[in-house]
Amino acid sequence: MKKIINEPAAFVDEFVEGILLAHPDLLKAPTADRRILVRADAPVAGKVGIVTGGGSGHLPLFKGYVGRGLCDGVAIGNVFSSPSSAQVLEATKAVSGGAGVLYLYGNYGGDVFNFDLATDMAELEGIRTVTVLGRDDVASQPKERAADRRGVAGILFAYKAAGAAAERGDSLDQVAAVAEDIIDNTATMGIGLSPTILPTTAKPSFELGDGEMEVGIGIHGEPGFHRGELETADQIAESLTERLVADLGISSGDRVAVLVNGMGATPLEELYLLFRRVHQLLTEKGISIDKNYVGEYATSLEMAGASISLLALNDERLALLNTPAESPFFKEA
Amino acid sequence: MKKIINEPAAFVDEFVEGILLAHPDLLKAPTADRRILVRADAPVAGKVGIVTGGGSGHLPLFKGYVGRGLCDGVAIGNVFSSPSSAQVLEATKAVSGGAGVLYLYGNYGGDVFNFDLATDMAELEGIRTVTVLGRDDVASQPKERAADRRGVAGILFAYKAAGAAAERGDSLDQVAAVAEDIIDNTATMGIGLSPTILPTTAKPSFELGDGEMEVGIGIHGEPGFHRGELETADQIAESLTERLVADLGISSGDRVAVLVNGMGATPLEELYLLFRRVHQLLTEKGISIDKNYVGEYATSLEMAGASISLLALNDERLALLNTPAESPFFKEA
Amino acid sequence: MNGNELSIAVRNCLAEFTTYSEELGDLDQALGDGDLGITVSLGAAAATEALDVLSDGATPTEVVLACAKAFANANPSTMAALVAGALLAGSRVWGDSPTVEGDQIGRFARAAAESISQRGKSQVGDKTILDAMFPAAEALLAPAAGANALDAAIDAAERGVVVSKELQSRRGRASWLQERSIGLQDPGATAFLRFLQSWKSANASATAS
Amino acid sequence: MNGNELSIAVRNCLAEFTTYSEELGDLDQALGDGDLGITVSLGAAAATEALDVLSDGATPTEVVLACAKAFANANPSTMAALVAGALLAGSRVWGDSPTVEGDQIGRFARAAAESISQRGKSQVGDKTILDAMFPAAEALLAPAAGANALDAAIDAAERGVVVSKELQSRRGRASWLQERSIGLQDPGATAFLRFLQSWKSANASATAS
Ligand SMILES: Nc1ncnc2c1ncn2[C@@H]1O[C@H](COP(=O)(O)OP(=O)(O)O)[C@@H](O)[C@H]1O
Ligand SMILES: Nc1ncnc2c1ncn2[C@@H]1O[C@H](COP(=O)(O)OP(=O)(O)O)[C@@H](O)[C@H]1O
Ligand SMILES: [Mg+2]
Ligand SMILES: [Mg+2]
Ligand SMILES: [Mg+2]
Ligand SMILES: [Mg+2]
Repeated sequence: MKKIINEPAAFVDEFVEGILLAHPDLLKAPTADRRILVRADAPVAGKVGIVTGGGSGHLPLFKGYVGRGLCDGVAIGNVFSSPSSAQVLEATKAVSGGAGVLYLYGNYGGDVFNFDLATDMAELEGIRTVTVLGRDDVASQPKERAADRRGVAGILFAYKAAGAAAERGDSLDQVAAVAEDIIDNTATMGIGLSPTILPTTAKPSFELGDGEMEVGIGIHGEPGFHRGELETADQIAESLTERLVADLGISSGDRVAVLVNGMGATPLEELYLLFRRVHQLLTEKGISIDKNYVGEYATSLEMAGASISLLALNDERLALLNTPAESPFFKEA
Repeated sequence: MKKIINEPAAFVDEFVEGILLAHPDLLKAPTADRRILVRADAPVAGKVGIVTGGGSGHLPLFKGYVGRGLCDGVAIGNVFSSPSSAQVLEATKAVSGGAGVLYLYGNYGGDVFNFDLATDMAELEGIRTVTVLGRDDVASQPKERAADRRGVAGILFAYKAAGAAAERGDSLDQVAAVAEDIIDNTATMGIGLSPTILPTTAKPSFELGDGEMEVGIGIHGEPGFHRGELETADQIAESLTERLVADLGISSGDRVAVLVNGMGATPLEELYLLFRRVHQLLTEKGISIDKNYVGEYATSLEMAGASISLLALNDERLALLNTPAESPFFKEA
Repeated sequence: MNGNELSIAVRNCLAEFTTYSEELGDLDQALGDGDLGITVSLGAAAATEALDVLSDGATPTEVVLACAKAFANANPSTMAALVAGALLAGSRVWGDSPTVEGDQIGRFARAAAESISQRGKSQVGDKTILDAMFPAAEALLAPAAGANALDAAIDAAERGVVVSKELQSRRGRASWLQERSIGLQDPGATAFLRFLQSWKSANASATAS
Repeated sequence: MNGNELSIAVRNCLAEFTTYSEELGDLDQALGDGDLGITVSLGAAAATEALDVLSDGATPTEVVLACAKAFANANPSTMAALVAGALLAGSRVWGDSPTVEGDQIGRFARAAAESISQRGKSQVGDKTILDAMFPAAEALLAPAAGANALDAAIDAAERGVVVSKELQSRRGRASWLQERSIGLQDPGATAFLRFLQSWKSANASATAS
């Protein structure tokens, strides 16, 4: 696989520099190493701050969700690898407006241990933090171990809702409760068609035969629970949707938000093919789609594949999703 | 290459159905074959209509630029192939609000001949049309034959500006003049790293060795003027930028809008690497970037590669770019 | 030939013509975007279908118009649009005439070529279908003494294809290749040659004049 | 061992340890995300650099803290964070002591393992680094009669690696593989074993007690 890059080791620093050059009105980097991005107006006095973070290579995740009505800051790791606790702490300080800080990120060991360390350090600085973990990938653990699931594209819903709650002035515990509520009601599953190549190692993240797909794949190319023949768009949409509907326990009369997410190399046209079938299936089941997102929201460099996320909606959740938000990568009017 | 599709022959109809299911509030399909999409509020009485169109496989081009402050309608061809004149005519009728219709699309023989036929047919229906062709790809013809260049990603600028002009109530000739002015001042060049595979033929659009890139490639995989070793992101940005700056004849004190466009499979991170270097180079030259777009705006299914477009700015052009616009795929607040 | 005879001859010819789809697609792959094979196969199928349901009493012009419409919409492309326009222009020469013979064929061909030249802003030497079409039309109108008109047209088209190979493309997708187009064979001109050859082999007796 | 001797021993050990990066990366590729090789090579390099500039008079605890900080930030990951925390916890056992000997090593190791267990909510049998670490710490504290403590620890760690191969992962990335993790060797536990082995071969004389 070929890449448009310079020195592999400089990859992250350079693209972050590019993001800053492109969006100086919306983002700023408070530390000299530029491994933290925060809203241009951070810290917002009296507002709960939201810090996210994780490995690079997933744009627009995570850096893309820093903005008004979304997260306030992000700590940026190397490709597919956690930011350090020192970086998380810096991000925490840079967004702290006096109302406490929510840590909202995906459930990955490296991130968890580093954010946990930052929690202790922030406390020493007098900043209270609460952690909520994205853990929407139903393929990663059975329902009984839902707390151990990894976090994937569905965290978008939590960013949007928690960001809206923070913006309207909710307290730290309230914002955390919103995020927790969203995550408890979100389920995602993905398929992969081709691997990703890390710039530094130049090795494929996994190997897959011609005509094969990996069902339940993670956004770092983690294996899923099944490897089999590539199915049609309709078949893929069907099996993922059935699984998500069962996991959420939703049925006729319920409402959902749908996210059809591309992993990087999959054309937008193909994502709309998936959405089409998801829409048909949910409609047949009497479940209405009150909000949808189709596009690239959480990628894995140049991996081909897609994921489908469902969020069970109620009035409150839908209202939070529909609140205005703006980052260089995400706009809700 | 693997695809998430159903019947290849149904590809276009199915993803258009997906788009309609996802965005019923913003788009509608006035004909039974759903090969035309128009703004949900079309026709807008008294406003100049703008119709675009072309082959499929380029999302968000062309369908993505139908909306408020953009185009009013699009005629949808099969993958990489023109819509028919009958479809263009239907789109024309559906968006005609009594002030005439601008045809704004890329300079490709198939499209030109079919839109030209539609012009004759529209005249019979009493609808006046004016045609402006996107022809921004500097690699396709030398400057002396600029009128014969093909149209690529840079048409985004013309959509945005002409859409804004139409929205503020300009006459057909004025809107056409705006589009023409933008296109005269836009230059694009692209590179390709991997081919695209047509769903119907399942053949690659071109072949490229390991470690090679095609410089000057078109958005259907048309060959460029040079095939060589894959360069670094910085080198690519340099050679494309130099060529574009020379073509536009801009220099210190001038202002531009920059579009760094991904062709489909190239990660957003890599596009920001390119933007970074473009920004450095233009800054060195004393040329300021007053507007930028970085992302996928005109793709070629799953082709890996990128293009860079420059638009020489003046106050009027910049104001038009900054006017609000909204489609399911493009928002300017 | 009356309309019904023409319709049968066209369908015979198209059945043969589609066997060249792959060759034409490959030529267009090298010089353009590779879709000419699809244009030809879908276009021929659509035209055949349209003729299948056309009434037996249709005039030659009606036969041609049915083909033009079907071909234009099957896979709209440069070739589809130019050929459809060319058929329209050619059929104007025939008007309502119930049968067509002799130099009506050559006049049709010349009008068709002129339509392409006008719509495509192209002429002989630009390395397009016209490099085969104009010489063939001339041969149909004034075949060398004793020669069969169709054979003369095929020879002329073939010479056009060969000569234009060494030219630089000046129209359409192929023109973007600039100097790199030299040495590659024009798919449109080749398509026209294959069409004539298909006509001959599929309708040997009917068209011998 | 005083701080300076410890610092030299650590650097000797790390130089050897990094030669296992590829093996560890490959094991992590099969069971996780393949980055353990990077964590080890960048982490060892960073720790070595940090020790190179540390003053000769540093205490053993200061040596360990310098390593912890460097390792944590070089390539932050599960292993980096857990190991850094473990080193911190272990060093608390040593306090300001200018030298460390005998069972201070074993007590360090046990405190380190307990820190990982607590932060990682994990225990022996979860198929993690702890499956090698806890038995090794016990062996260091109470080596079988007549056995060299380090050799005993290596043996214990090796048994832990082998036994845990047949277990299902219950923590970290590998746990997502569920049943598919059975039969694959844990990269973290292997890393710990390779660390002990590197210590032995790089510092044979210094550590024989
Ligand atoms: N302007 C023109 N005038 C005449 N013939 C043309 C012109 N442009 C292209 N052609 C012919 O069309 C052929 C390509 O047809 P087609 O594959 O349908 O084009 P495209 O794929 O670009 O729409 C060329 O080989 C050439 O013979
Ligand atoms: N919760 C945990 N407790 C103890 N050890 C763990 C835990 N999670 C993972 N590990 C260890 O970490 C190793 C993987 O480390 P690393 O590659 O850094 O993880 P990651 O890439 O997921 O951040 C595993 O082989 C295992 O030994
Ligand atoms: Mg990792
Ligand atoms: Mg074409
Ligand atoms: Mg073609
Ligand atoms: Mg790992």
